[in-house]
Formats: sequence, structure tokens, C-alpha cells
Amino acid sequence: MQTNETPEYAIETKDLSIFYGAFKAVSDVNMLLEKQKITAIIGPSGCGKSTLLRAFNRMNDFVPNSHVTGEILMRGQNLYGSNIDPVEVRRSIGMVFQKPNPFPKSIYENIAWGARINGFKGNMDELVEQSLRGSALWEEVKDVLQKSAYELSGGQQQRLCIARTIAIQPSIILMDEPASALDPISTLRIEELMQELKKNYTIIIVTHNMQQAARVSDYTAMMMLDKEGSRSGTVIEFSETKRIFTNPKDKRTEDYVTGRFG
Amino acid sequence: MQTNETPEYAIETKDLSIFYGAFKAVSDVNMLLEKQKITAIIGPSGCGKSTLLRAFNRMNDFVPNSHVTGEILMRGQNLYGSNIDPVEVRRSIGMVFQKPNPFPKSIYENIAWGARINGFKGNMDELVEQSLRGSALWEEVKDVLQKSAYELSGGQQQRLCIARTIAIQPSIILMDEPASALDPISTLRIEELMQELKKNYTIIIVTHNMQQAARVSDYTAMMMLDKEGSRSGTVIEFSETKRIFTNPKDKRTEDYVTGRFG
Amino acid sequence: MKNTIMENKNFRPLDLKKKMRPGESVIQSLLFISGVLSIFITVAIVYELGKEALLFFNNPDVTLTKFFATTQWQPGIGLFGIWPLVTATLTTSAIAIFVSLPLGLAAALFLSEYATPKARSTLKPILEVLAGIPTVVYGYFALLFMTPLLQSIFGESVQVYNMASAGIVMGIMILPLIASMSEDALSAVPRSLREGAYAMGATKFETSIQVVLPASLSGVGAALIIGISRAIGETMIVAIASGSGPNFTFNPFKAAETMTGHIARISGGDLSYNSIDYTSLFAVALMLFLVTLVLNLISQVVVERFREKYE
Amino acid sequence: MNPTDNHYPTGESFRKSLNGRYRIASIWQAIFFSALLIALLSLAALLYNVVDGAFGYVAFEYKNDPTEFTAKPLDDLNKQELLEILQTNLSSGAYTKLDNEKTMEKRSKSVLYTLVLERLIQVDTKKTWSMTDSILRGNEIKAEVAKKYPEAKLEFRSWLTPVFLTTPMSSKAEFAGVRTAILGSLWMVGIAILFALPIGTGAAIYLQEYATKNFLNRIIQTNINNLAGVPSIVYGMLGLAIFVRALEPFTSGSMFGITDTNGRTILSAGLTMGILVLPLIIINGQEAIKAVPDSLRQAAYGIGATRWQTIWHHVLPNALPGILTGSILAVSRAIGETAPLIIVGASTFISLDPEGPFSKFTALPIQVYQWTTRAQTEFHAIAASAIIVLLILLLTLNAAAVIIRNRVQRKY
Amino acid sequence: MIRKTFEHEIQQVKDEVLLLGSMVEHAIIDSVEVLKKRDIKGAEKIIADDAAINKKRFAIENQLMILIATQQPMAHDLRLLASTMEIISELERMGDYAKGIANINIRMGEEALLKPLIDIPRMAQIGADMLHRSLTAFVKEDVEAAKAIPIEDDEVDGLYNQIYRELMLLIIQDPKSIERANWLLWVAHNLERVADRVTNICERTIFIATGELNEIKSSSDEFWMKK
Amino acid sequence: MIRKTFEHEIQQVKDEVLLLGSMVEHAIIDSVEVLKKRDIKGAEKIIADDAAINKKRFAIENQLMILIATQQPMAHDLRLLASTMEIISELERMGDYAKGIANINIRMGEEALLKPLIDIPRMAQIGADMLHRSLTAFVKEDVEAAKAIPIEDDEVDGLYNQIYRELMLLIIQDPKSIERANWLLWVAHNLERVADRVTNICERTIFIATGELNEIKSSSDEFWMKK
Ligand SMILES: Nc1ncnc2c1ncn2[C@@H]1O[C@H](COP(=O)(O)OP(=O)(O)OP(=O)(O)O)[C@@H](O)[C@H]1O
Ligand SMILES: Nc1ncnc2c1ncn2[C@@H]1O[C@H](COP(=O)(O)OP(=O)(O)OP(=O)(O)O)[C@@H](O)[C@H]1O
Ligand SMILES: [Mg+2]
Ligand SMILES: [Mg+2]
Ligand SMILES: O=P([O-])([O-])[O-]
Repeated sequence: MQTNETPEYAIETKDLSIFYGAFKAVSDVNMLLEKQKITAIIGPSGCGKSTLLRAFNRMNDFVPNSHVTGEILMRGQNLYGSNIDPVEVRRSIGMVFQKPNPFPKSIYENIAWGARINGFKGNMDELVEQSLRGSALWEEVKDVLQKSAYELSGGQQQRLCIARTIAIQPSIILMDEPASALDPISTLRIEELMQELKKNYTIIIVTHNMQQAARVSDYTAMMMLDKEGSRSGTVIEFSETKRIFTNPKDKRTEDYVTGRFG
Repeated sequence: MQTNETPEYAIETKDLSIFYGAFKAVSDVNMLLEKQKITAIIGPSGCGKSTLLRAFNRMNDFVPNSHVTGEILMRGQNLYGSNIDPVEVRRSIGMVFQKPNPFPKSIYENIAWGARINGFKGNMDELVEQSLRGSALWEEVKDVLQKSAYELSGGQQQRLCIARTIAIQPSIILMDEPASALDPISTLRIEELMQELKKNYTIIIVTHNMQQAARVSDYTAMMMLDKEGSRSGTVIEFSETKRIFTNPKDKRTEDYVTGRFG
Repeated sequence: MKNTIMENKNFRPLDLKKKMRPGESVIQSLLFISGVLSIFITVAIVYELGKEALLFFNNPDVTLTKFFATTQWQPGIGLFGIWPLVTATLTTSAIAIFVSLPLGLAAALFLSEYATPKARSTLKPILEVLAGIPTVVYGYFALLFMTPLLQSIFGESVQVYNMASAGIVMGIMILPLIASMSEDALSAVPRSLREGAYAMGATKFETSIQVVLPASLSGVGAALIIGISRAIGETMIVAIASGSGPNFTFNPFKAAETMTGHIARISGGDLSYNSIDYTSLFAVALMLFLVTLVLNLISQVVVERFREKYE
Repeated sequence: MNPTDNHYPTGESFRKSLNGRYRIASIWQAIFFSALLIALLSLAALLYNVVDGAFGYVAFEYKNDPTEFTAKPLDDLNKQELLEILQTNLSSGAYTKLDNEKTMEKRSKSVLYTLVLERLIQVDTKKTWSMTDSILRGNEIKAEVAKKYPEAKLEFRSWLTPVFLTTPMSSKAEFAGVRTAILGSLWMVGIAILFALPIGTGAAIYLQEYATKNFLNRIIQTNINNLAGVPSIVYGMLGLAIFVRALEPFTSGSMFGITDTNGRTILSAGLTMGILVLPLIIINGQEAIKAVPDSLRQAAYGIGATRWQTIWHHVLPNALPGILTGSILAVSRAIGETAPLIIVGASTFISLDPEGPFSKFTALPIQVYQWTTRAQTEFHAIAASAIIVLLILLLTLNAAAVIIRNRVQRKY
Repeated sequence: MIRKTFEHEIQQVKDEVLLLGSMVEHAIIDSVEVLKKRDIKGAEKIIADDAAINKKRFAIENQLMILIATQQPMAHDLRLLASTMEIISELERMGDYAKGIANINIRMGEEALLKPLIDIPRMAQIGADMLHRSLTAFVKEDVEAAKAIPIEDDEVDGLYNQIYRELMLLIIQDPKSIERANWLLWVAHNLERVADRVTNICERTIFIATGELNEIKSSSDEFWMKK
Repeated sequence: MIRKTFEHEIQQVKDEVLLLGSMVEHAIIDSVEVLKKRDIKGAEKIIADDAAINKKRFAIENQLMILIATQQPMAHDLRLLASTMEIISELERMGDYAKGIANINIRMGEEALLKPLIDIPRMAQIGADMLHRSLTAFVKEDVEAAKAIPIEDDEVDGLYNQIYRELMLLIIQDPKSIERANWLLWVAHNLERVADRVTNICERTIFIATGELNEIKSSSDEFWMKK
């Protein structure tokens, strides 16, 4: 940030390591995530992608004995600082999960609840409409807002979950394999939506699907167990998606993206 | 079969319709499946792919009230003929499922069990080894044959299930999304294996992954609900895989394979 | 309409600072206290039973040798051999398990593997009704149905109060428990496993016995242990049907008092709190508690193992 | 591998072996089915046995002829006439005593009718028969009665009558009712559930939502699971030691100025029962809370909800049907439980309605136990009637639980 | 529309192809124009612009590669992307022809044209026009147009043959003019090749639309075989 | 090896490319050979064989398209497949040059060669050789070789210039020979283009191996600019 030409960063990690008890699941991650860009995290199963993602909004707090070292900085504040409220962190860094998980309430309530507990004072109808429009779901549900969210299809449910997240106006949205439980068509829809959302939000997505990462993201972080025998994952290459997929620097990245890993 | 130039068919369906109670899930399927080829069944969710596949080895018998009309012919015999024993059908038409489902027994027993109940008289150790070699698992497990199958990874479990199936020497192997629960690398491994197996078996595979269908199969059957409003699925296009993926005849197939369906 | 969502103007300024949430902590403390109460109950049980039992064992007349090495139990007149109570408990429990285990397991197999979903959904609740019938009713049944029945079959050798009828009825009482728990264990075996077996040309029977049952064995084992524990702790059936008065015998057609039956009978009357009879009851109860505790712990470990397998 | 080196039986020989496999299978299927049948038959036998006992012929004699008191047939008398008969024929002391227990005018006609029979005419039951006997051997019975008890009347009666439900205890089987027992049971269950439900639910929430995997919490969990398996009689001992004895000033009500009872009160029984069902409620509650998918919690946390907000708005509402079902099951357990009450000291002969937590009491299963263990067959008959009452009560509760459970079948 | 982004990117590629096409068109027309004027500066500019054409072609190629690899195109999409790859390579080569003409211009130095240019600008005009329409047909996937355009190649071939004969005559008349005649012959040759390549673009367009790949007319029929 | 089938298919494609390459090589050498002998039958065979070359090229192209669409190639694989697409199109065109030479042969009819062929077969030889080695470099992804081969193009250009001057001289000596001279000039021109295209193949090989795409030497530097 020395010059005003450097891009603005939404989040920055400094020597971030994440532990489950004594087990270091993720080690020494240093990343600068640009604002209003989509950053994909890819890597083989168990390399700590979800762990890293969940560290960003302190969802890992719910795992007993987990802790982090290093820093995650957002506008200069360390999210793991002692004076930081994790509830507030989660409010400003929303999360969308692998399996759609709407509340067993009406479509309307699904969105309104989060806003309400976060002290929203404005016009709720408007907020609901805007959130649904923002997640490209409004046209499909505007006449059935009182229907249970469970009556929606999987893909629609996932978009509802996105609507619910943007309703509380976070600045960053985390997505952990948001389309892996969906059929190909719904997957494409979610990908479309991400392109829309990126205009206003910073998005970090974990995905197993390399084509998906290549399609949707601007930057890609390649994670892998840091060395043979070790069980800690780390980011081994982080750069523009184009570069990762056409001409990666790291041999392991190359092997992984070309499907020759393992 | 008029001339000796027509390929040999492993299985043939004639006006096959499959019902769940009064609901016709699959209607009027006519297909000729070539021997020692891989035939993929693709189509949107709920169009009856699994239903059709499971009709081939009478797994649908376990669904109360399900029945079929029309015929499935294998070497001239109708698999649903009154004198046909479903147990025998299942012995000669093996099946591999979406989620690996090894028995909670040792690796060795997983393979030996099926052989034993089917009256295998030969050298069991040899059979186990051959089956494991056939499913490209032998090298990985040969020293731990007595370990529980549950200690294998998902991909290995799936290969064990394939080994177990080929151990009873069926002539056809059905696979219902055999790799959809696996990571990309294990998926590639299973695909490789299918290419090997095809030398000796006729394979029918259901898959959601169009690239996979295109990669592995020789023929592709495209299924879809037969018309707007109806809920019966049927095969709308059945031809060489190359053709389906480069220049399909049916507009709906084109829309589906290019991801523009729905 | 201008979409302010998409413009992302936060309705509350971003402030990650910690907030005070006193309500949360108060509630958490209350809930914690509720949780810890159960510990107090156990402590109370051990303490109370232990305290009185200690009084009993501290009685100069009572020695451990007498307690474990003699076979007559009449604390009131200085006979402290626990064995008659124990053998009666063992006999009735053994009969109960002998009746309920094979029947329960077979019924469970039928329900989970053979019955249509519809049949299962009516039969299982009926079994559960059977399990929900108060044991005192089983006592009535044992005394007024099973005993006459046994007498009509085996003749005079069957006493009016006898362990056989109590044991058999106890078996009937435990049967639904074992059937139901085993059925749960059997149905918890994923469908995919059955399909895997069928797809290899196995018959239904081969699938049930050789694949499903072994896969659920620990669940069935847990059911068995719970059944034993229930049989040992069961009071009313034995109190009504098995007879009063300790009797050192393994003959099921004879009357004999179990540990539970003894406690119920003695404490039913107006018992003076500091008599040897009173404290002896606590000694018996403590034994009962310890035995069932061990059994429960074992079954928990078994169940835990079983759970892990499919999760 | 080469699929042609075939060691499997094929064709006819395979079919033959298959037939063998099928034969074994069907034999075993028959065995499995018989097991289930035996279970169902046992249930049927039990129910039959109970019903069988609650109806049937009774041979009885009147000690005093009804005509000594009234000219009209007894059945035609109205309430006022019955009252007069009692007033004139009972000793004044006895009458006042009855009146003090409950004002005579306020008693129902059927109660007065029973009093007339009990106190004045004084029925003497000679022999009772089961329902089956009565139906199948009606004539033999008549002949037997005519021969053995020439004085006696023979009547086919139901021991389960509205009067049976509404009259209090009596030392005579013919006049005994379960009113006090039902009220006692209700009081006791009420106290038990008031005690156990909030604590149990709280504990369940704590264990599922707050407890981290530390030593203390593991102990609590194991401990609760164990408590669920502790024999009920041990709870009785605990209740005896703690509530009846140690906390006597509280449970007897002497702390509150009530003097005429000891610690063997409804309160003691209720609390004992509460402790007994507590683990049941906790475990059921935990299951219900566990059934709420984690994804729902994550969803709530993910949009900035606090822990309690998540529990209160999402976990509890979705677990509520399960918790309710659990409590109903706990109630049925408490209603049927006998042994702890015996230990805690339910009185077996109470003819007065319980008036509050500090009353002495009896309960339905206690009555059943009492009457079953009596030698006279007429007591067995009223035991059977009490069992029917008990079973109907339980069946209703179970049905309620099933309905609740079905109404909210998994939505996730 | 489900694959909005993809559709959008395809549209963008098509736009880029059109842009590349118009760069090439201008290069062709201009190269003959500046030759007519013997404008060396202009010729140098065309050579410089060709670098831009090459660059654009590589950029599009790159974009296409990424699309193919990431969007998992199938059927029509696959044909479109694969064919576009071919088409931009054709365009780049057409640009090379224009550059070749500009090079000749420079090479001619101070020497005047052997004859006034009449048919050659016409060839350039027709070629550029065919190119333009072939790209329009490509973008619209207009099979009819794509089938019609290659027929016009005959006119270009006719012009070329005419120029060839004319120049041969001039050489025979004045053998010293052979170098200057050959220069013009090269120019005509290049322009003739332009039209041939348009034929390839049309072939591809038909393939995209129908899935049938038939050579309309062999592009390898070198000029001397025409007519 | 996890992607055995894929690797295998890539290998197969490479083999096919080599086969195509050798067909083209032979076509080039043979076309000059039969010209030397003025063997019209031979020329006709070369033209017929060119159809086979075209066919093979389309077959490979098709195979590539399917591989790209189904195997989800990334990074090196993607570069390889996309570049192979280019390479086979280069090869096909080289085949066209051979066909062009055969056509000239036929066109020449009964007329004898203007001069005995010495440099032209040499050009063909060098070109075919360069082609051969460039494809070996491609298959092995041998960057060093791919960088070295294009330098040899200078020799071809030298030969071409030499032939050009020679023929100019002959025309000036005997203006009537102009048509026959021009024929040979076209032949030389075609052979010169062969070498240029080899350069493109080498560029692609370097790209496949390194991911860097740099024009080694503009293939559009038409012959007249050489040296
Ligand atoms: N709650 C937990 N407690 C202990 N270890 C955990 C926990 N969650 C994950 N791990 C371990 O941390 C490592 C990283 O797990 P993580 O779920 O982040 O991997 P991932 O890259 O997201 O894998 P996948 O692609 O399968 O989702 C793994 O070794 C895993 O076993
Ligand atoms: N056991 C069943 N009873 C009744 N209907 C069923 C049953 N199984 C499937 N169906 C219905 O039959 C239709 C076809 O189902 P099927 O599972 O064959 O689809 P599918 O193409 O395999 O879908 P997917 O891709 O989601 O696996 C669906 O409408 C489904 O709801
Ligand atoms: Mg993960
Ligand atoms: Mg399916
Ligand atoms: O580019 P060409 O040499 O084939 O015209």
C-alpha cells in the first residue's frame, strides 16, 4: 500500500498456521487477497483447504482445541486479536457451505432472520427483495416468499443461502465447495452468480473442480501437504488463475492441475 | 444378427418401461448394447438413469411395487421372463455402486465371500489375487489382505468393490456413478480401470459428468423426461459417444451436453 | 429500484470489537448446572448406598467371609450369606436372556430384513408397546398366567411362586427391548451394503446372516448386555412371581427371592431405619448398582464402537 | 484376469445349488417369523389374561337382606332415598365420620349406593370366575353355585366400572376403587416432570451445544448414560435415603407447618421419580438436539448469530417435538414404575384424595401390586381392572408421542 | 440463459475475431493503395501494423485455449472454439500477404510501377470484401452465405489469370522489365491467396453450424490450376 | 501413472503427427524427384496422396478436439494439444506445397526442364530434413533442437536466392523461357516456404515445453526480404 497503484486487499494472512490440538493442519500461509476478486483455493483432499477457509471467519472456533498462530488482517485488524468478537467477524465475513443449508423457515424468514438478529432497522421487505435479486433468485420465488425454503430445489436453496448471506452485507463471502452437491446445471448457475457478486464482494472459494476454479476465479491458491511425510498443508503457489492453469511455476501444481498427482 | 458383420450385443431392450407403482419412471427404451464396449447413460437428475441401470440386473426387484413391461434380452433370454431367477441374473450382471460399499470384512473376505456363495470351487487365493490385479489394487494391498476393507481409502474401496464384482465373473458390469463420491485423482484411476476392464467385460455406466462419459465410453445413451409435463424418462438419443459430444442429432442432447439445459 | 445490497453499504459500521453479552453467560451457567446435577445424583447414590452398606459391613456380626461364603440370608437373625439372593437373580436373569435373546434377534431379523416397510411400521410400535407396559403388569401376568401354565405342563413340581415363570415373563419383557435395539442396529447397516451383496447374487438369507448381521454385531451385543442389566435390576416381576424368602437353589421351579425382590419385600413393610435389616438392604442395593454399572459401561463402549463404523 | 477359466457351477448345476440355498433361506425365514409371532402372542396373552380377569361370574351373598332397609328394589332408589337409608341405619358415629371425610350430600349416587351395599347389606363374595370360564362353563358354574352356595346369587359382572374409577380404596374388593391411586399417580408424575423436564432439557442443551470434549463433560455424559441403566429400585433406595429421611423436614412439609405426615409423601415420590426419569429426558433431549443438523447451526453462526441465538431460534424449535416425545415417554415410565414407590413408601391403603405434595399417597401400580399379591381371587379381578386403567392411560400417552413424532417427521 | 458468462465470452471472442478481420481487411486494401501511390512510409506502417495483427491473433488464441480448457465445451461450442482457432490463423496469414505486398512496395524502391494498377486494386477490393462477408457469415453462423462466398473466388482467379497473361506479355515485350513484372505478379499472387483463405473460413463456418466438415474447394489448388 | 489412457492417447496423437509428417516429407522429396524425372504419373500420385494427407490432418484435428473437450487438459497438456492443432495445419500446408510442385510438373506437360535440377532437390532435401528433425524435437519436446533448426532456414533462403538469380539470368538471356523459368521459380518458392513453416513448428515446440511463445523469426518475412 505504499503507492496508490497497488490493488486494495480485502484480507491478508501473515505466517498463518492452524492447529487441531497438536496437529498442524495448515502451516505458514502468507497471502494477499485482492478486493472484488474471486480467489480460488484448490488442492488435493485433506490438504487443509476448508480449514484455511474456515479460519477466515473463525468458524474453526467451534472445533474444540483448534487454534491459530500468525495473523489474519482485515483493514489492519487481526481477526484473531484478543479484543475481536468472533460473532462480529462472522457478520462481516459471510459463508456459504458445501451443502445448501437453509433454515426450516419460509424463504422470506430465511433472509429476514439474519438481518434481524444483526440489528437491521430498515425496510425488511426491501432487504429481502434486494438480497434475492442479488442472488438471482427473485424472479423464481417472488410469488412464493412464504413457502418453506425446503420446497426449493438444491440449486435454488444454495442461491437462497447466498441471498441470506448478502442480506447481512458482509464484505467478504467464503464458499466451501458451494456447488459440489449440485447438478451440472445448477453449478453453472452458481458460477454465473459469483461473477455477478464479484462486482461488490470479495469472494474466496474452495473447490475440487479445477475447471471450475479456472472458470470463475481471478487468483488461485494451490495448497498441498508441504512435504512428503508431513501432514501439514500449505499454499505452494498463489498467482493469477490464468498462470496457474496454463503455465504454473511449481511442478506439483502442474502435476495436480493436469491430473497427474498422487 | 442377420449378417456376421453386425457386432455382438451383450444386452438388448425392447420397449422397456419401468414403473414404480403406477408411476412410469422410464418409458419405451429400445437399445442394443454392444459387447466389450462401455456404454454411458447420461441425462439430467431424475430422468431415470439409475432406474434403467438397476433394471438390468433386477435390483429394482427390491423396490416394492416396481415392475417392468417390455423385455431385456441377454443371449436371447428375457431377464424378466417367468423362468428366470433374479439371483442368477445378478450373478452374471455385476454392479458397482455410487458410494463404495465394501463389506465390513477383510479385504480377502470381501472378494472370497461372493465367490463362495456362488459355489466357487477353484483356488480361492488365486481368485482373490487375480481379481485384485484385475482391478489394479493388488500392488497396494497384497501385504494387508487381512486388514478390514474399511481401512482403505475411498478410491481403493471402490476398486475393491470392482474386484469383488469381477471375482464372480459376470459378463456385464453396471456402474452407477461409480466415481461421483471420489476425488478427481481416484476418479481418473477408476476411469483407467474401466478401460482395462472393457477388454473382457461389457460395461454400462451412469454418470452425471459429461466429460467422464465422453472420456470413457464408446456409446452414449442420452435420457430425458420424454416430454414437457410428463415425468417419464426415456432414451432420446443413443449413438456413438463421439457423435453425441461433437454433433448430436437431438437439440435437447445438444443443450444438455453444452450445459444450456434447464 | 436501486439495489443497495449490491452496493454493499453496511447497515452497521464494521466494528470487530468485542461486545458484552451478559445474557449469554448467565444462560450458559444455568445450563452447566443442569448438566452437573447428574453427577450429584450419582455421587448421592454411591454415597447413600455406600454409607448404609458400610454400616452394615461395620456391624460386628457381619464378615466378608460370611457374606460371600455362606448360603443363608436372614440378616434379622444373623445369617448374612448373600448367595441365595445372587443365585436367584442369576437364575431368573439367565432364563430371561435365554428366552429373549434368540427370539428378540430372530424377530429383529424378520422385521428389518423381511417385513415390508408397511408391516414393519405397524409391528415395531406394537413391540414398543410391549416394552412400555409397566413391569408390575408383567408380574400379574407371571403369577396368574405363566405359573398356572407351567403348572399345567410340568405338574406339581412347579411351586406357586417360582423362578421359571418370573424368568420367562422377564424374558418376554426384555424381548421387545432386544428386538428393538437389534432392529435398530440391523437397520443402521447401510442399504448400500445389502445392495452390494444382492448384486453379487446373494439370496436374502445369505445377505442377512452373512453380511448384515455381522456388520451389526456390536449393536446386537449392546442390546444383549442392556438386556442382562435390565433382567438383573428388574424388581416387580420377581417380587410378585418368584417368591419371598431367600432360597439357595438353581431349580427354576422352586421359589427363591432375588436381590431386587428382597429389597422390595423388606422395605415395603415399616422398617426401622437403624436396624440391620435396613442397612443390609443398602448392601444388596450397592451390589446391584455396581453390577449394572459395569454392564452399562461395557455396553456403552460396544455401542460407541458400533457408531464409529458407519459415521 | 481371464474370465474363461471358470470354476463356478453353471447352468443346471448352478440352478440346483441355488434351489438348495433357497430352501435353507425359507426355513430360516419361517423361524424368524415365528419369533416375531411369539412376541406378539405373548402380548396378546398378556392382554387376554388381564381382560380375562376383569370380567366374569361372581357368586355372592348378602349378609343382610336389602328388604330390611327398603321395599323398593335397590337399583331403583334415587340419591335422596339412599342418603336417608344411610342416615337411618348407620350408627351416628359412623355416619359423622363419613360425613367428615366428605359431605354426604356432595357424594354421587353411585358412591352412596356402594356405601349402602358395603356398610348395610354387606356383600360377601363367595367365589369369582374368569371371563373365559364364565362364558365357556356358564352352566357348570351355575350348577356349582347352586350346590355349594345355595344362598348365593350369581352375577356376571365387570369389575371395571365407572364406580371403580371414582371410589377410593376399600378393604373389600367389591367396593374398592382407584380414585385415590389415579390422583396419586397424577400428582407424583406432575411433580416428577416439573422437576425433570427443565433440568433435563437444560442438561441436554448443555451437553450438545456447549460442552467441549473435556474430562468433566465426558464424565457427565458417561454418567448420564449409566444413570439411565441403573435399576429403578436403586433410585427407590436413593429416594428413601435422601428425600424420605435426609430431607424429611422439607418433604414431609414440616418446614411449612404441616405436622401429620412423615417423609413418605407425594413430594418424595415425585422427586424420586423425577430423578429416575431425568437421564431418560436428557438422553432423549440430546437425541432430539443431535437430530438438528449441524448445517443449520453453521448457517446461523455463519451469518453472525451468537450461540444462544442459534440455540433459541433454530436448535430448540427444531428439537422441540423430539423433546416433547421424550418427556411423554418419561411420563409413561414414571406412571408405570412401581419398585421405587414401594421403597419410598407409598401407602397401600389410602382412602383419602391427596390434597397436595405433602400428602400420603398411593399410586396405580402400587394398587396393582398390592391386589395381585393378595390371595383372594376377587382382588385379582380388581388388580386386572386397575391394570386395564393403567394400560389405557399409557396407551393414550404413547399414542400422543407417536402422533407428535409423526407430525414432525424429519424435514431436513 | 444459464451460461451467460460463457456466452458472453464467446461473443467477445467473436468480436475480437471481427476486429482482427477488419485489421486484416484494412491491411489488404491499404497495402495495394500505398503501392498504387508508391508510398513507402505507408508501406512501413502496414508492416508495423502486421505486428499488431500477429499479437492480436495470439491473444485470441490464448483466450480460446483458456475457454476450451475451462468451459468444457461440447458439441457446437467445441466446434466453434476449435474452428475459431483455425480461422484466426487464416486471418493472420492474410495479414502476412498484406505485409508481403508492403514489402514488395519497399523493395521496389525508386522504380516506378510497370503498369498502372487497375485489376490489382480490384482483386484487393474483392478479396477484402469476401473476407468481410465471410466473417459476418461466421459470426452469424450463416451457412447459406458461407456456401455462396467461395464461388466468388472464381472472379479473383479470373483477374489473376488476366494479370498473369498481361505481365507475361509485358516481359516478352521488354525482358528487362522482368523484375518489375515479377513484383506485380507476387502482389497478384498474394491477393489470390487471400481469396483462397476466405474459402477456408467459410468451410469452417459451415462446420460450426452443421458439424459437417467438407472442403468446398481445395485451397491447395494453386493458382496455376485455376480455370 | 494415473492418466494412462490420456498419456497413451497423447502418444498416439504424437505418433499420428509423426506419420503425417513423414507423409509430407515424402511428398516434398518425391514431388521434386518426379519433377526431375518429368514423371507425370508420379506427379499424379503425389496429388492423390495429398488427399490422404488432408484426410489424416482432419482426423488428427478431430482427435485433438475430442481430447481437449473431454480430458480437461491444463497447463502443459493444454499447450501440447492446442499447439499440435497448429502443427498439423502447418503440415497440411506443406503437403500443399508438394502438391503444388506436382501440379507444376503436370502443367509443364511435354516441355523439358529449363535447366537440370541441382539446387532445387537440395532445397527439398534440406526442407524435408528440417521438417523431420523439427517433428522429432516436437515429440521429444527438445527445446535446444527446436531453437537450432530454424537457423538452417538461412541455407534454404540462400539456395532460393541463388536459384532466383540464376533463373532471372536465364530469362534475360531467353525471354521465351520465361514460363519455364517461372515454373521453376514457383517450385523453389514452395520449397522455401516449407522451411519457413518448419520454423513455426519449432516455435510451437518451444511453447509446449516452456509456456513461452516467441516468434523465432517471422514466417511472414517473405523470401524477397531474406538476407
Ligand atoms: N475437526 C477436526 N479435528 C481434527 N482434525 C481435523 C478436523 N477437521 C479437519 N481435520 C484435519 O485437517 C486436515 C485438513 O482438513 P480439511 O478439511 O481442511 O481438508 P480439505 O482440504 O478441505 O479436504 P477436502 O478436500 O476433503 O474437503 C486433514 O488432515 C483433516 O483430517
Ligand atoms: N424407489 C422409488 N420409488 C418411487 N419412485 C422412485 C423410486 N426411485 C426413483 N423414483 C423416481 O423415479 C424417477 C427416476 O429416478 P432415478 O433415480 O432413476 O433418476 P436418475 O436419473 O438416476 O437421477 P439422479 O441423476 O438424481 O440419480 C424419479 O422421478 C424418482 O423420483
Ligand atoms: Mg474441505
Ligand atoms: Mg441415479
Ligand atoms: O501461406 P502460403 O505460402 O501457403 O500462401
